[in-house]
Amino acid sequence: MFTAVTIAVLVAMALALFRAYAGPTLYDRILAVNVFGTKTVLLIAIVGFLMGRPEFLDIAMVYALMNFITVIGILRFFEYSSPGKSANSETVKD
Amino acid sequence: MESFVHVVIILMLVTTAIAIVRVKDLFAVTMLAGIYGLLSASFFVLMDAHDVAFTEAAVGAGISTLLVLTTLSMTGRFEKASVKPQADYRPVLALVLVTVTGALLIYGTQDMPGFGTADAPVQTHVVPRYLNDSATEIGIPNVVASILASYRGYDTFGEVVVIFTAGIGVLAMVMSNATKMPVVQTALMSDHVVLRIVSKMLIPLIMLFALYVQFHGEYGPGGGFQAGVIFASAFILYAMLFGLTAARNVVNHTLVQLLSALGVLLYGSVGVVAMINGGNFLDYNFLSDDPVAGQMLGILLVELGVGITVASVMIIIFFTFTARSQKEGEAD
Amino acid sequence: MIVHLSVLQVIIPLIAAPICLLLRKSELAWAFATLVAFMTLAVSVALLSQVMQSGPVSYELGGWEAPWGIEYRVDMLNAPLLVLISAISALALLASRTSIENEIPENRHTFFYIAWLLCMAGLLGITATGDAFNVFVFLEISSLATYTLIALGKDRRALWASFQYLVAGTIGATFILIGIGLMYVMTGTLNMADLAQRLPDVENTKTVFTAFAFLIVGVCMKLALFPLHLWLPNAYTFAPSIVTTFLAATATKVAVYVMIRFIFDVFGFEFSFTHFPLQEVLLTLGIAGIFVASVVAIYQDNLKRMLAYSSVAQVGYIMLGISFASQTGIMATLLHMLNHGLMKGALFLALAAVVYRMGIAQLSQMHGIASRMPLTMAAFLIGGLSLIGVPLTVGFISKWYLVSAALENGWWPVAAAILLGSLLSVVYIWRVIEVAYFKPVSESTPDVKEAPAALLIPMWILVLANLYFGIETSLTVGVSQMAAADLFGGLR
Amino acid sequence: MEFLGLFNYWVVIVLMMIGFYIVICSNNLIKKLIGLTIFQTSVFIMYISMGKITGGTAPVLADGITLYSNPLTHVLILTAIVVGIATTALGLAIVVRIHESYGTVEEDDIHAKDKQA
Amino acid sequence: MSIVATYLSWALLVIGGLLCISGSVGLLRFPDFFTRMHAASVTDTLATGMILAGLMLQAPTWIVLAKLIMILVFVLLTGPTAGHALAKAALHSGLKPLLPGKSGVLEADTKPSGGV
Repeated sequence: MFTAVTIAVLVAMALALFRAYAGPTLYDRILAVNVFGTKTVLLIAIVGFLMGRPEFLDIAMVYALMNFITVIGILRFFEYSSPGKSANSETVKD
Repeated sequence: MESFVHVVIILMLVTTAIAIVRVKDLFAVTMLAGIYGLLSASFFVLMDAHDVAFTEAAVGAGISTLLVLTTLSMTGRFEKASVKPQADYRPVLALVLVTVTGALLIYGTQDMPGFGTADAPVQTHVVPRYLNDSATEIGIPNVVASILASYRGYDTFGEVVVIFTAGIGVLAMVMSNATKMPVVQTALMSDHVVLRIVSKMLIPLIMLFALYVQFHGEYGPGGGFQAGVIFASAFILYAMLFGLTAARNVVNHTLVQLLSALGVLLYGSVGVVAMINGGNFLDYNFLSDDPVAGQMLGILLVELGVGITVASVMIIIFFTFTARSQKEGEAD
Repeated sequence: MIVHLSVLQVIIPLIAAPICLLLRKSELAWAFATLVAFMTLAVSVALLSQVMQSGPVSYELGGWEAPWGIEYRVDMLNAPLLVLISAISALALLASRTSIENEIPENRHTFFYIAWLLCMAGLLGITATGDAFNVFVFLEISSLATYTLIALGKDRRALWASFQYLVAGTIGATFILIGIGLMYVMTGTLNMADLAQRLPDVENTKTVFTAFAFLIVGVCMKLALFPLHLWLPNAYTFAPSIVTTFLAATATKVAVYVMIRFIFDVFGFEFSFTHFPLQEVLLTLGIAGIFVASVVAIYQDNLKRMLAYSSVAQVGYIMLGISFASQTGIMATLLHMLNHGLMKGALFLALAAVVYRMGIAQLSQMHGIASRMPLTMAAFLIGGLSLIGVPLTVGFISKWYLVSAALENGWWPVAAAILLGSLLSVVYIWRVIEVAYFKPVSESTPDVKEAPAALLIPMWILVLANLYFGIETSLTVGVSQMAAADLFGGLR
Repeated sequence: MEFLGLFNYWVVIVLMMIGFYIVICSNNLIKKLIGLTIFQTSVFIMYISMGKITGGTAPVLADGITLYSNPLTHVLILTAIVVGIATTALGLAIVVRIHESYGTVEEDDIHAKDKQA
Repeated sequence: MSIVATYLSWALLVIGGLLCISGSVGLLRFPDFFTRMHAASVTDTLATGMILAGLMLQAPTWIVLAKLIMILVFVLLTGPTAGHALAKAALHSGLKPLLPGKSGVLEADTKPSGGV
């Protein structure tokens, strides 16, 4: 059963990865990174059970934390730099 | 099942890496690099390397992404699209070089002991002592922590010094010449009310978590380095939401610098005290009458030293970068 | 305390660095750093004499015995190098306060001294350790500190040079890391002595072959062997002059030491020269390096860059010595490492004095400078003669042994190449002498005074060392001979 | 298992080489540094996979478990990760300064400006 | 562990897994940022909650349970917050959601002005 969930999470990760690669806007990428991070938290939690040593869930905590901080960081720097130089125009990616 | 996850993660790593090569938008590259960090951390969990996964998640996916982003906010977001014709030889040259190196490595893997075999030299020489005797010699269950802080404690001392060196380097290069901070800055994310409230709730939790990681390192994954990064991330979060000036009011710049030095000194002085008590450098057995108690004490102290230095250097690096980017923003 | 000498050597500067940060004031930091450097020098001299009297010293860090813990191991091979590093560092630090006055902004001086101490500690640590992974850690300490020191240079090109070095150096270090990993996977140990014991069992495997290749390439990146030298000229040219003095005299030597240690001690002579075409590779690259770099040096106007290329050429000589694969050859290499440290130290210090007074080191601005700065240029002259290999200087001694090692192997063309390389160095040194001594003072020559005593004293100490060890050779030659014998004594 | 082992190492080598390729080939200094990070991280992955035992578990001692993966590689890589982030931070600091004094972070632009000077 | 708890746990895990996939499919297939965001963040929070709850029912020790609860709390706090901040930032930057136009076809109400 853990297997099924693991596969589901992995599939979700792969899809998010594609979204992060494809964009097209910056916010899509940020969203994808965020989703990817949450899924990683889940993956770590499940893999802990799968491998029979679920007591190391602290790592999942760190993932969740870092995920949040990264998203805030991206937003923060993007908002800050957007009125500035080259960061304002998104060329639609080919 | 484990092998399946293993293969999938590895394939995702490759995909991410290839995507990084292809994408020109450096913000996207940074985010993909963050994903790469998360993926490799998941891989480390799968390989039973929880401590490493912990660190990689905090560093690869967290801190280094933030640092690159700060730099990008100063240098601009896009890689120059067109490569001049005369530079065209470079991809070919690089490809040749990379192929040769890779081929040599693949040649080298042929005689390596099979993946996961229990009778490989790596598992039969040196390591058994750590696994069998560390419980009696050091007295803590996390073998990684006992090797890190005691058996190979000197490497870790070097590691702390490396971090300290990086802090010094960043200060020496990027520190603004003016001692006073740039004038009042607009509170940057003032319109994100929800964000600010939630973060205010989170920051104490994060600090508590950092303390837990710091002092729980002997029993599970964690330790000074991870705790330091998490602790610093609380301050970084604060600085991002409430502005650098506010954050500087909480942690004074001079104080952080002193702390970064004190962490190294704490580590070093544990070693020197051991020397004065008649042992070798960093021989914790001499810290107390009972060797195991001495080891426990030594590990506690050096981990604390690591934590202090790492946290303060991370704060230094991040704050220095941010201050520089704001100064530059004004100059425009 | 006597048993702790080998570790004190490294931890004194290592612990002094954060203390410097606590001192904050740059004068205090300088005084303290210099004091520490001289203490380190004293320790390393004591260590050398201890090694000479009672053989190799081993020190178990943390009290854990060798393959489980980290071991410091000082023998005849690295003890003299430790003395060289701490001596050059102490002398250069003495001169540094004056020298960086004009080159580094005032508020960065404290960081400069801290980075210096860290760099020195890193180099000492690489040299003293007996653990392969510990080499990597201290390599990174010294490298990170070096990048910082170089980036502090006045010119903006210093930043670019530092970045190039950072990329090259990190690639090199990562290659070393790969090499160490592959060795580890085959043997299960990281201790050098233990590796040396366990590697022969697996020496026929492709993995060990690859490990060796990666280690050598990684180290060659660090020591700037000919085609991998591209980072070096810029780094030496644009770094603050006193930093160049220190780096040119020590940093590449430490990398050479690591190479010798791995070739002869860890992998063993047999493996290195029979399973691996090391001899051919080093011989070719060494000779190519000597000629290419010397010729390029002739065309440089900036003297720092000229000497930087000369350093690349000297690395070529050092590699030649290794490629002879004989006891005399390795002895010549060791001797040349020490001697080259002395002469490059003196030469770059003289240039530091020139830069201090003139702000630049362009040859075209130096017409008749010898009449304005006689002592400095005299030092440069003697250092240059030593570089060429004129009798009564240290350069002669090492070239002599190098040539005789070549002849011992019956390699006439190589011996001729060494002499030809020396002729090339005559050319580029002569250019300087001609301009400085025989050209009349022109109006483009800035009106400068002799360098201050703070620069002259360390400079002349090094110059006199060049002469002293060129005449009274028993110490250096004896030490190198013993070290070479040790390396070959371990032969299976 | 043998297939997985070779597959694992080979793919890790591919990863390393992608990182290495980015370092050499990229014109943008920040991307170079990111490539360096990928290169190093892949080496870490190689080390960690060397220490894995099939059926082993994390080296935190517990009752009833006898097979642990190699803790030494973990320690080494912990140190190496720290070294990696230190290098990245320092590299970025240099990039920031380069951007201030050259106005660009593209390698060939910097070369062009140096030639002018 | 009682049978009921086991079955409940499996059910939670399976539904969580399905939600995971459906959210990600939405992330991949939906036409613009805001719809993608909707798909991702709504299912994300629910899926995470369900999977973690499913795991909690199987937790062997109290400490594991406590950690899982901590993670859940953390994710529930940060996930929506990050999503909210993201949407707000996107909207402020001039990215406009696709709305049904006159023809009933989805189109941006103004041309993404400079966009992002």
